[in-house]
Amino acid sequence: MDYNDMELMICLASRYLEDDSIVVVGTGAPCAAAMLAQKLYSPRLMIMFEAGGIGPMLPSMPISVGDSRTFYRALAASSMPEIMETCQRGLVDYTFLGGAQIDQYGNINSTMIGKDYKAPKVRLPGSGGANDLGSLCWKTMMITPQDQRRFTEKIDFVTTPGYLTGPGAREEAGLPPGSGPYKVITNLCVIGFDDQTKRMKVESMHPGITKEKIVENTGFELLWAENVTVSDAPKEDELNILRNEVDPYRYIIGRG
Amino acid sequence: MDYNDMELMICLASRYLEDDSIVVVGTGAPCAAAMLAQKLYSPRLMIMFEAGGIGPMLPSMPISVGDSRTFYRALAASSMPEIMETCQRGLVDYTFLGGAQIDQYGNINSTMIGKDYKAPKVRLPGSGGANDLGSLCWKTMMITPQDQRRFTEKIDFVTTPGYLTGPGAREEAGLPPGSGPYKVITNLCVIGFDDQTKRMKVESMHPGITKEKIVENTGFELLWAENVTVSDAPKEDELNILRNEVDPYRYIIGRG
Amino acid sequence: MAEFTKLLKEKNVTYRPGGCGKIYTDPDADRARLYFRDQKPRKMVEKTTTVSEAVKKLINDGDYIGVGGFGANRIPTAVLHEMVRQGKKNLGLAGHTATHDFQILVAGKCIDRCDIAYVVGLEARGLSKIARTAIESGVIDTTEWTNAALTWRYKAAAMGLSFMPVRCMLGTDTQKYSAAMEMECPFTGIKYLAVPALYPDVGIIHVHRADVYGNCQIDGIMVADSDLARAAKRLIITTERLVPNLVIRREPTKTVIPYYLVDAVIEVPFGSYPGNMAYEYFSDEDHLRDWLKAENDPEDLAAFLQRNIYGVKDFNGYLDQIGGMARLQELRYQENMVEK
Amino acid sequence: MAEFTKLLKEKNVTYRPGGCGKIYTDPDADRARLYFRDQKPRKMVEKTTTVSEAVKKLINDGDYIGVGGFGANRIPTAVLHEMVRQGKKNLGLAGHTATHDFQILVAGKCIDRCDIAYVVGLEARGLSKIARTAIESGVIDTTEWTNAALTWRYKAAAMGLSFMPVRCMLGTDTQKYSAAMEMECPFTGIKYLAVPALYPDVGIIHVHRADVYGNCQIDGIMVADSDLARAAKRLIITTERLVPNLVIRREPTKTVIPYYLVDAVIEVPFGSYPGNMAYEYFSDEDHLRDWLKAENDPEDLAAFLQRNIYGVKDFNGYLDQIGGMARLQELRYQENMVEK
Repeated sequence: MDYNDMELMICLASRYLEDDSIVVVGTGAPCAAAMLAQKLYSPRLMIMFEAGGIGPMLPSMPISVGDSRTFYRALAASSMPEIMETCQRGLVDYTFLGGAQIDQYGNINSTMIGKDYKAPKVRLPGSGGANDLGSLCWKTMMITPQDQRRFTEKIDFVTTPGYLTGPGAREEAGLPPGSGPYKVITNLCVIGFDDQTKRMKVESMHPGITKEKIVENTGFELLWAENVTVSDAPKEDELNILRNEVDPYRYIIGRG
Repeated sequence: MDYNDMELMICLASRYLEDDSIVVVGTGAPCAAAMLAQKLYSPRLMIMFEAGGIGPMLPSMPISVGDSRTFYRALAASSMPEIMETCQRGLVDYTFLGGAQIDQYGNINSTMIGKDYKAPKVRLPGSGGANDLGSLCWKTMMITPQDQRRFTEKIDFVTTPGYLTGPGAREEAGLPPGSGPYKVITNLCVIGFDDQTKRMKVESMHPGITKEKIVENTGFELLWAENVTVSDAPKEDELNILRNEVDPYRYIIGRG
Repeated sequence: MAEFTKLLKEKNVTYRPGGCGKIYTDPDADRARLYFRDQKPRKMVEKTTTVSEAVKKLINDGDYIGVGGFGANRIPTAVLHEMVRQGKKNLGLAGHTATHDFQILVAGKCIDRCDIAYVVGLEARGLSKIARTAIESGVIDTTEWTNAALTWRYKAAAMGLSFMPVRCMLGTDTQKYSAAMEMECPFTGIKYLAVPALYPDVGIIHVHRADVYGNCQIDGIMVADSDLARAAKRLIITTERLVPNLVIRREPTKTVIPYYLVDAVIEVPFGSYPGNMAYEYFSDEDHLRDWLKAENDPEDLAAFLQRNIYGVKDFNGYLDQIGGMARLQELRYQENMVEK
Repeated sequence: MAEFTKLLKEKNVTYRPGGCGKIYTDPDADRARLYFRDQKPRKMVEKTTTVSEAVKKLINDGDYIGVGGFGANRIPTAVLHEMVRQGKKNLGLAGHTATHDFQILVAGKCIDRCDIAYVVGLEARGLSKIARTAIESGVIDTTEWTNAALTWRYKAAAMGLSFMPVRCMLGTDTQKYSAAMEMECPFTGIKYLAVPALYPDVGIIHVHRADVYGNCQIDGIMVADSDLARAAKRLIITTERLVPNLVIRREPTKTVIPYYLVDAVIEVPFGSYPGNMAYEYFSDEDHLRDWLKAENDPEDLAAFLQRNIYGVKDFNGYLDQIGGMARLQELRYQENMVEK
């Protein structure tokens, strides 16, 4: 069965959200992955939105993390401080982030392109809650297309902390011990982080993708797992549910 | 018209609560005074209770500052932090406190009698919210019988701050500038506080009460206003409303 | 604009102990995070059990307890009585206006330490003799706080912090016998007391409605229960009514305690008796007066406790003992101001 | 027990600037107290007025503004349009997910500084060209924060404090361009950033129901509005419906904004349009798309603004312009998932 990059990334991401865990997601691909996981793998996955929605019966893809779908028949319609404090208290297992640039330690830039903060070449959406979620949730996942521009040695602005400068740096900065980047899911491969060096380590390559292709689309040196496997391609039931139930209007997968 | 000490103190206290102000009260005499003020002088007096009740239509005297009467048809049924934070933010004009001992600076003891904290002669109810209200509300009023035992040079325990050791002491301690004791209403007189020394200053003596009587019932030296007046005795309408509407079962005025 | 940016400057400051009291619980936010990560139930599964099971499994001797409600209003009486029946020992307690709840636990000799703001009085009802004696005799070790200080200590924990700056207690003996630290604002230099976050081992809260997973809604004032529920490491909920999950989902704005904070939920009708439950029943002032009176004579008290706690199997047995539905209906009339 | 009491010890510490950003508002809690004492209306009197009067009287050029809701959800559009019509200038803005609200004020050239967390994007809808340009060109001065940092800055103010310790932003460029201070916990030594309390000059919030005095209730998520309402020096409320005071008193548990926080209240049906209003109407995605498209050409934008803002007398004129009740009813069907 055929699929595009976006469908591929969403299907793979959905498999990492274990049942009975709590995830805070934004709109777009992360929300699609969470909805797919809930329908297929983790029926009791607990979805939260940063504006206050807790455990909704999502009738469709929200357009905003604060629109009424995010608390439709929810367990609770709370507040932004409530969600952020739940993260700070250590109750949120996963979050999902995107960004314009990412480095080998999983630091993310979603603020600006350019060298001068006061005169950015391009101003991006900004942190919003990304820095908070990446600082306070236990495991941060990223969904992003992979290329030299995005996967770069030095990002222009560290909006959201990955492992910062390496082992111990998060703790040194005062960030909660034990938190940090977990997986990066791209259109080429699934990347984890090496326990010792906290650097990106390729775990599986997507069907038909070569090591060379991954290397030439990465602006820094990647580590490679002992035995790099081939990612399981999106399954028929994953694609059917994603296309027919999660994103029927192709808001997200249409971009793939 | 005849009246007892408690009725006298409640009637006098009620006259100090101006309309369109906010007061946090406890149960007992303070609540009775606020209810009387609302019915007679200050229909829009805004009554709050520390457990969360805001602007109730009090059907009767509450037994507890947290019972359901304190938010009966209220404007809001909030929380203890909400009330305390409203005080800390500077929105509450008046509070009413009692206590076992009080000194010339209006410091109040409601914690213990005795010299050793670890082995008190008598353990009293304690601060509850008294210290918070006396620290954070703008004007603190006290209703208390007056005698040598209660009005003493050195109180055993400073539960709630008056002017502490005198001018500037509250600010020095870090308490919000401009807050502090306002009036003390006893069974003998109405006492204010001297601007310069922050010490108690008698403003009016109740009908039939002599200066000598007040002096011999006070354990420290009182200041006296330029022209000490005679307090207006409780008026007939005050007593009627107090007895028939505010405290028909004489819970409070029965103790007078 | 510049005026305020000037506030951003390096300062050397000294943190000083503001009191000689004890810190009975660990304020460390990182250790709390690990506990919440590893021990808090994420599974939205049925958590209904019995009061005796919940007390057996979730409350250990030596634990530090936070009780919801306000003294004799919306208190989890069934759990408190069961703690006495099971003879729980050496418990710590957060005493922000703990009145009848404190009285019950003192009668059962369950407590040996207390963060104290208001515990020996029953407000307008008078003072508890046994509560006073327990503190005057030193049987219960105490550290002084205020109602605001304790509610803000809960809030610090609920926010995932290890402290909260506050403006109460300053300059008093209340501060002197507290366990606060003196500090100042990094921007304005305003003096504050830092109070340590309070993460109780167990929180016990009575609510109006909950589903079997522990999603809870409370009508009327919250007192400090929203923060207590978030601060507590383990949380026991008793509820007037268990309702279908869809009743909760119908009004999600009303949900104050989501299921993932809850370890056990038990339906206990009239569960706040003899306390007041807003919109349900008023407090039983006669019963509370009888209890206070019984405290004047050890034998009377022993008989009273035998009759109402030790001698009954469970909370329903207590309700039968105090006059059953006939009495409870009177209290409902009082609450709803129905003239009879 | 001792283990934690040991945390009470004297420490010399250094507060260090954690960023090079600006503090646009006064975090001083004492000055805020005096303002609230002297300026906040205690009188429970009718505060109904018109949007244009409220904007004229309560919003001055140079003021710092906090807008309720979340981007294009429950936003006070009528007030924002009127600010543009009246040509308010040099305003500061708290930008925790300000999307369409930011877009409107930028189109009106009202803003010259912004505490920024998320402002140039409209979430899934794409980016606002004029918002980007305003920041890239330096027309708007910015200081970096995050959504949590800004909501906690409101909370510090709402609590009557001058700062709040937080655990976000640490170690990043977001911190480096913020105006936070580095500090540590007086008990545990945990590193925190202290963020300055944010007391906006004016708060603007759209609610579901309010009475003429300003007692307000909101259905669904609060976002940061409970804290914003308490932090703001002046507060303008627009409401879908004005209701009798007794409707508020019937469910006091639902009241999030008591009257004494409010300076003006105006009934504005469909007041969040083109934003979403939970349980009332969904966002008008076509209209938001048209606006974004118009931004690609200055003339198109000028025409679009003329048509929808400058060329109409008031918000009802705007609603007529976009298709009136026929269109609004479609959005209500969408919100309530009524198939048509």
